[in-house]
Amino acid sequence: MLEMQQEMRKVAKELLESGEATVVIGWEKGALPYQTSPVLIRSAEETEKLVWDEYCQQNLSNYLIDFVYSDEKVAIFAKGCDTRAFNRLVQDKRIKAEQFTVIGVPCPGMKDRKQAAKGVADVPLAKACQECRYPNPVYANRTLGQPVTPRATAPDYSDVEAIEAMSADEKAKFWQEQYSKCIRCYACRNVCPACNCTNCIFDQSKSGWQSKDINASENQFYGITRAFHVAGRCIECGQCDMVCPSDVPIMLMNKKAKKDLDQLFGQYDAGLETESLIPLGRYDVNDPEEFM
Amino acid sequence: MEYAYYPGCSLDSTGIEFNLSTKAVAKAFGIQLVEIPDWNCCGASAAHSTSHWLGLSLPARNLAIAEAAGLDVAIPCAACYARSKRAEVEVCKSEETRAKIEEIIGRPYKGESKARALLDIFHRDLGVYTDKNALKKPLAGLKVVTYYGCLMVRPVDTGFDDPEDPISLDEIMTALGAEVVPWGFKTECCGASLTACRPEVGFPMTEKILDAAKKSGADCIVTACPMCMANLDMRQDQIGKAKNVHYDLPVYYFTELLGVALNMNNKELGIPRHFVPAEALVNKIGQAKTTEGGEA
Amino acid sequence: MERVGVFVCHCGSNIGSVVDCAKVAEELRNYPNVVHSVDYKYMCSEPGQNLIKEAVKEHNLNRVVVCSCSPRMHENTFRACVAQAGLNPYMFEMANIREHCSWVHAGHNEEATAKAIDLAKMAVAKVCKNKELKKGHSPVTKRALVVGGGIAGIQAALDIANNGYQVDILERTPSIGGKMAQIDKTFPTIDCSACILTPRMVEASSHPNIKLITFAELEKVEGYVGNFDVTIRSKARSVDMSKCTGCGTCMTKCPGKADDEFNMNLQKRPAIYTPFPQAIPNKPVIDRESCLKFKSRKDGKDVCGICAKVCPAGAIDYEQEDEIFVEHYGAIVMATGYDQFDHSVYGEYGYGKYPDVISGLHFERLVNASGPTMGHIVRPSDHKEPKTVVMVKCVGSRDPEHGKSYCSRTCCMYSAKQATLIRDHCPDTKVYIFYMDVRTPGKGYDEFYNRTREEYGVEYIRGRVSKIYQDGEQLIVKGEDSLLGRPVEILADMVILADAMIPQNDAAKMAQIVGIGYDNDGWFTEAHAKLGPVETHTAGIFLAGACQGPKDIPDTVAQAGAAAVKVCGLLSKDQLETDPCTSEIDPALCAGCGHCVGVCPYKAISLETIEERKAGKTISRQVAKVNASLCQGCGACTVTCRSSAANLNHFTNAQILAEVDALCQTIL
Amino acid sequence: MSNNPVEKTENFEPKILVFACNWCTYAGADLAGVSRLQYPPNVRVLRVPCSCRVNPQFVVRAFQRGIDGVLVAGCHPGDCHYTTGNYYTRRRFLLMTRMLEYVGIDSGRFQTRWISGSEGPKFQEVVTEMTEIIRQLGPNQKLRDDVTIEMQDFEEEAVNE
Amino acid sequence: MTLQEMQNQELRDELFLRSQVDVTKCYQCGKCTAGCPVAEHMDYGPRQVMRMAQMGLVEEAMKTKAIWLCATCETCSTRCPKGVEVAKVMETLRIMAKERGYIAEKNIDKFNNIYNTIVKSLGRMYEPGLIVSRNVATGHLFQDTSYGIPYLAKQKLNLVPHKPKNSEEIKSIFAKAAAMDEAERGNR
Repeated sequence: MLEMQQEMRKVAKELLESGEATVVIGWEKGALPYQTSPVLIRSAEETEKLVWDEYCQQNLSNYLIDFVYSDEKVAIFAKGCDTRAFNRLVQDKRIKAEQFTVIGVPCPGMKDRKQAAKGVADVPLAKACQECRYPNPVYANRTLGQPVTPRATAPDYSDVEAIEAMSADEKAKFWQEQYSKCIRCYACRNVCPACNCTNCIFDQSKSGWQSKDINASENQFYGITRAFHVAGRCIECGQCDMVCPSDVPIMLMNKKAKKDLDQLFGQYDAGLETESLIPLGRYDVNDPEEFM
Repeated sequence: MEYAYYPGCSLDSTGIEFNLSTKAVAKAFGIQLVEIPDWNCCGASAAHSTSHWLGLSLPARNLAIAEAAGLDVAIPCAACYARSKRAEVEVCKSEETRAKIEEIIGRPYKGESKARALLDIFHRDLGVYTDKNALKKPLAGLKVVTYYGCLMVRPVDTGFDDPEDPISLDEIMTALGAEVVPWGFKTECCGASLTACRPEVGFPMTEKILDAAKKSGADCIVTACPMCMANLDMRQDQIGKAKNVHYDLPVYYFTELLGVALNMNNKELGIPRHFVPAEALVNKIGQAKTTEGGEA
Repeated sequence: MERVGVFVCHCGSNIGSVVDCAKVAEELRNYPNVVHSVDYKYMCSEPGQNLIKEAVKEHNLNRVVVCSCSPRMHENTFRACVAQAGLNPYMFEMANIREHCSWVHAGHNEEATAKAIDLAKMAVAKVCKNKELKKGHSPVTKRALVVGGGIAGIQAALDIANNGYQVDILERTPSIGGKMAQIDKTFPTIDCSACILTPRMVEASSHPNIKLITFAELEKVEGYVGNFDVTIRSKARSVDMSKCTGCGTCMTKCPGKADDEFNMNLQKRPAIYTPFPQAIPNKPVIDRESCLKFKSRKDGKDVCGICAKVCPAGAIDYEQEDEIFVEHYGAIVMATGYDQFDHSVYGEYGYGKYPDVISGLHFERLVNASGPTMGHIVRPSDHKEPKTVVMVKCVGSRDPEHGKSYCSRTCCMYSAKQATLIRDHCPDTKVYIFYMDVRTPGKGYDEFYNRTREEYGVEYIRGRVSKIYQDGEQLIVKGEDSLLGRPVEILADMVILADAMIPQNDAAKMAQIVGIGYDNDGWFTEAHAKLGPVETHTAGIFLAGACQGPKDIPDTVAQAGAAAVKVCGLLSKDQLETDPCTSEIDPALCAGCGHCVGVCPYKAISLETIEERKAGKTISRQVAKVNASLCQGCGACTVTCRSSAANLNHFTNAQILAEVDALCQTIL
Repeated sequence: MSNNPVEKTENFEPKILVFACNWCTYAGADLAGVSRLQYPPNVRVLRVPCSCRVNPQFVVRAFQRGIDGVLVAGCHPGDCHYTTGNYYTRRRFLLMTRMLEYVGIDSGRFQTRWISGSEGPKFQEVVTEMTEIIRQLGPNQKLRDDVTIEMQDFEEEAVNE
Repeated sequence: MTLQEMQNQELRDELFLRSQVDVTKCYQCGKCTAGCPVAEHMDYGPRQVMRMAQMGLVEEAMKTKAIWLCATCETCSTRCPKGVEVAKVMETLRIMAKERGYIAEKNIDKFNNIYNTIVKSLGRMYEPGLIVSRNVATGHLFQDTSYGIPYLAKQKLNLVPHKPKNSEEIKSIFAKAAAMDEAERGNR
């Protein structure tokens, strides 16, 4: 990884010195060993701040939204999931691909920083990374290093299936328990590349969609609605799980939606390209018919 | 190709030619027929007339035995086929029916072993008509009417061929080199179930078929049903005499004509056992061909 | 401040005998925002409506709820009433306590009353969120398109043209005329079909307001009522219409041969042809499938070309190509007609293989003086006059297992007509008709049927035919005389099957192109079975003739006239009011993702660039915008829109949520 | 338990919300009325122009507020007044039905059905059947904003086990 | 007697339950009778039997000869425009009639009985036994016996009956099936 880190610093420096970029988005080390956070590098000297370690999980693409109306020339480092997020934003017309320089970085998988924070000795990979099928950039202007072999070839739905196997009452209890922990901080939404609306309905107090009450019912309305909104659009980066302060298993909802959509309407992995319509934005007259 | 073989009662006695020719021809084409051990009568046509459950259970037992052996069942007799197919279809249609039948026969039967008409097997599985080379003695010059009888292709949901204008037998005959003469009685009922108890009803039905066959100009009738055979062959003379007509219409099982085309000997196929003399017509076939060949 | 008036209708005893209307009114009186609540015998009556108008004044109401019948029945009535009272007509809601309550819960008065209260509360909750809406306006293109040039299309076009409007007839075959041109005589008057049709064809072709677009296909319909953009493909005729004089020399010299569709394939026609002698336009087309020149071109050769050589006008143009153009219309009449059921699905009738088992339309050509046999009734097989003819009715009709479940309506009469024609032409020929029922509802129809039996000696046998088979040169028809209760067999020389009327085989596709509904059989669906028989659910598109369901000529002509009146009514307006219940997108909320653009069936949503101040800078960004004239108000976009920027007027998120909440509030 | 508003009662009568499209199902329900086809008085019809107007969030909201069952009904696919609306409905609710069951809504409480304007008898049949299913299931307790006791019940049971 | 008095709803229900055929769908077109090979010998054609069933005159239908003469060729079921399985109704009526002792065609019934008896005891058909027993039972002593000698000569009749290995199994099938029928009848 150190080698890659050197390469990244070198590339960033070149870009900034040549004027090809005026700002480079990457990661820098935080206060604690398991903290690595996004950083904006604007000068060649600063490039030494850039790091590439096993805690660079945070998805950087969302930061591009802030530069849409800026004159700055932006370059961004992007893992597989960052590039899927990039495509997600392009497809949702939040950014234009040609405005940015994407430097792809094949990703060996990032560690679970929540586990690390708990002081676990042998920190495992983050769940999303364990199940990652696209560690290599799916879109990039240039890619550093050699592609890595994906850790998984097929989605792992064992966790979803475990819930599906429960009785209705057990399911209700499980989710009520989970969502009663939710404090509606919206961190999951803020970090999500699919949740890229300029005005989220949960910020529209007058829309009537939801009260400000924080209880399991209202929180679940939020959870189900968000799962529905990102259904077929989620790029499976797992950021939501990672940022949730209450450990609500948010991906467990998102994965359920993906599993069902794939099963019902054919497999569709979001963010691999930007042309095809999202599953809920199209139909097929021969879709499964269960409602006769 | 391997099938469980259900000859049925007729093929043990009055329909012995069907049995002989089936076995001979099957062997020649490499079809293995494993006779169902200790098979029982399918009950046609009395059982289903008396009891709904008996009508389904008797054939189900045979199917269950075949299912245990993992085989589909080849059934030459149209009546046996119709009853067996009915049992299979009913079992597949309803869990409840299946449970009841399994209880009655005391064996599991999931409907996995399928009742297959021998005609269908020869037509579809074997595709005999595509293999012209196998024919040692094509039936050139033989004019036949194909008679499927009423039970073979009905009702639609169980059938393998068109219920109004079936073609499987026609295609086999055409492939054998025979000329299939069109007529309107392919699937008309010959009244076999009535000739025994109500001859005054059954005989006219048979008579109509014989009349039509004669009128069509065919040399003979080809069938796949031992009941039809018994009726059209055995009673032909009696019916003819009553109205002073000499029909002279040999009736063959399609398996017999297959055997003839393979140049098997008549005795092996059972042809000398017919009531209406049937040897002369098939003997002529070969000779005609040789003569033609000689002239050329 | 919302001031709602609630009016509960008894509808005589229709509602009142089950729902305690007084209690509903009383219960609602205490509901938030309700300032006035009464019950009355007949709200839709004039005194009932006056009650609303007076209450609006007296109680200063700004919103009205009527609890009565289905809004599909009286919503417009009450909207007009509310408007007369000085309110915006959209400040009104209806609670359906008749069709959805009293009529379906007879005897459960208590529960029905509770339900009526719920429904009323939902309506009040909704009406409180209603906004004043104004109908929009759109211009009208004063020109109509009639799709299909049969008698329905010709009649509709003539009626529209005679009222002073421009109208185009689009016909896919080389000539107008349709099925009626193929028919010999018409029942019950035995008029010569061609004699009454061809003058209308000529009138249509020479009318200054009518333009014929023949040998052309409808490709695409865009736009909306008053403003349709129709894409038409004019197929290559290979004959220059401006040069051709219609002399017909080419047709006599053409060596190409094809089945003559007009004569039901009973004879051959040349590859360059007009479908029939009185065709309009009477200028031929080349059928490229059977033309020797075009066929040889496929093999890289280029032979024949006789027609070009013999044409005195030099009109033959082998290089012509299909032409695609767009025309603008204010209204469209669909008059695409029907097709004949193919009886070859019936194995018991010989799978269409017996040459002497023919269809009714075949017979029309056989008996027609300008048909292939010069009007001599002969059997197709050996051209001998049949001595016994059997006719079978309901072939494909009333047969849900093998054909169509409906009655084709015309067969009883045309079979009777054909029977009399046979008896007229061949007095020695016996005619038997197998029927299940004789259905003759029409002026002079039953009398005609009785004459067929009594004066013409045609023998009717009640029963469906089970089998027809060839017996030598003849046919045996097996049926039951169910009135005698015994099976019968008839030795026939010819059998005529009265094949069902079925929709054109591409009717469903056509319906999808123009955006109208069709039923399970493929007939186009009218807006209302009784009260909107020529309208469709798509404004500006009307139906005429058999494309809507089996019909005889008089009914077809009547419906064509009705459709024409609707068209004229529409075209007489300079502007159309548009329904304000359309979608609207709040640009402030819209993120411009464009997913709504893809789901809109009317292409009513597009992305447009707006300028905005953001962080002290003027920026431009894209947002979705609805064209209210195109939007039909389905609401697909509202669900696609994650940020609820898209909302459907009169069915807003807030309105629906209010209804849901109002209903659930009554749960303990 | 005393403040639990949805204790199962002997004579439980469910309340069911029906989202009906204006052109087919609403008309079908009208036809049921005109034909005097009787069905249980448990359903309340909410008229929407097209089934594709029904936001799945409405359904969740109804369950939150204590509804016992929700039916979304529209034209048969292919017959949509707006040509394509119900194809989207079908996609959305194929997913949403599964999601709702995933969070514990009992199977059968939420249904989507196609009922045309001519299918008055079908409307009757569907709502009768649905009422019966939900009557068997008892009052809905899932997702409700006024029910919080349920969880303790489970925990108590868990302890008892 | 009025029509109402003749109509029997219970029997109508039993017929439906056991045949699973909805006879109300029949619209009396007569295509069944028209195609029936035996119709001309029947006292009532299949259409008329269907009408009886439809009108609840099941008792009368059970007394017809038609239900016995039906050869179960299923031509009627195949061609019925309304998808009514006429042959199944005939068969069910025949079973119901026998249970109630309505035997309009004694010889056919006797034949069936003998047939079933032979199958019950031997597991298979024994044709000489069938012919002889039938002739004895029907009083036509020499019917078809003229075929016996040629049959034997052609080695087409097996004079030695089949010896079943599991005769108890077949007997049990007969017993259980009969019980099952009885249970259905008892359901009324």
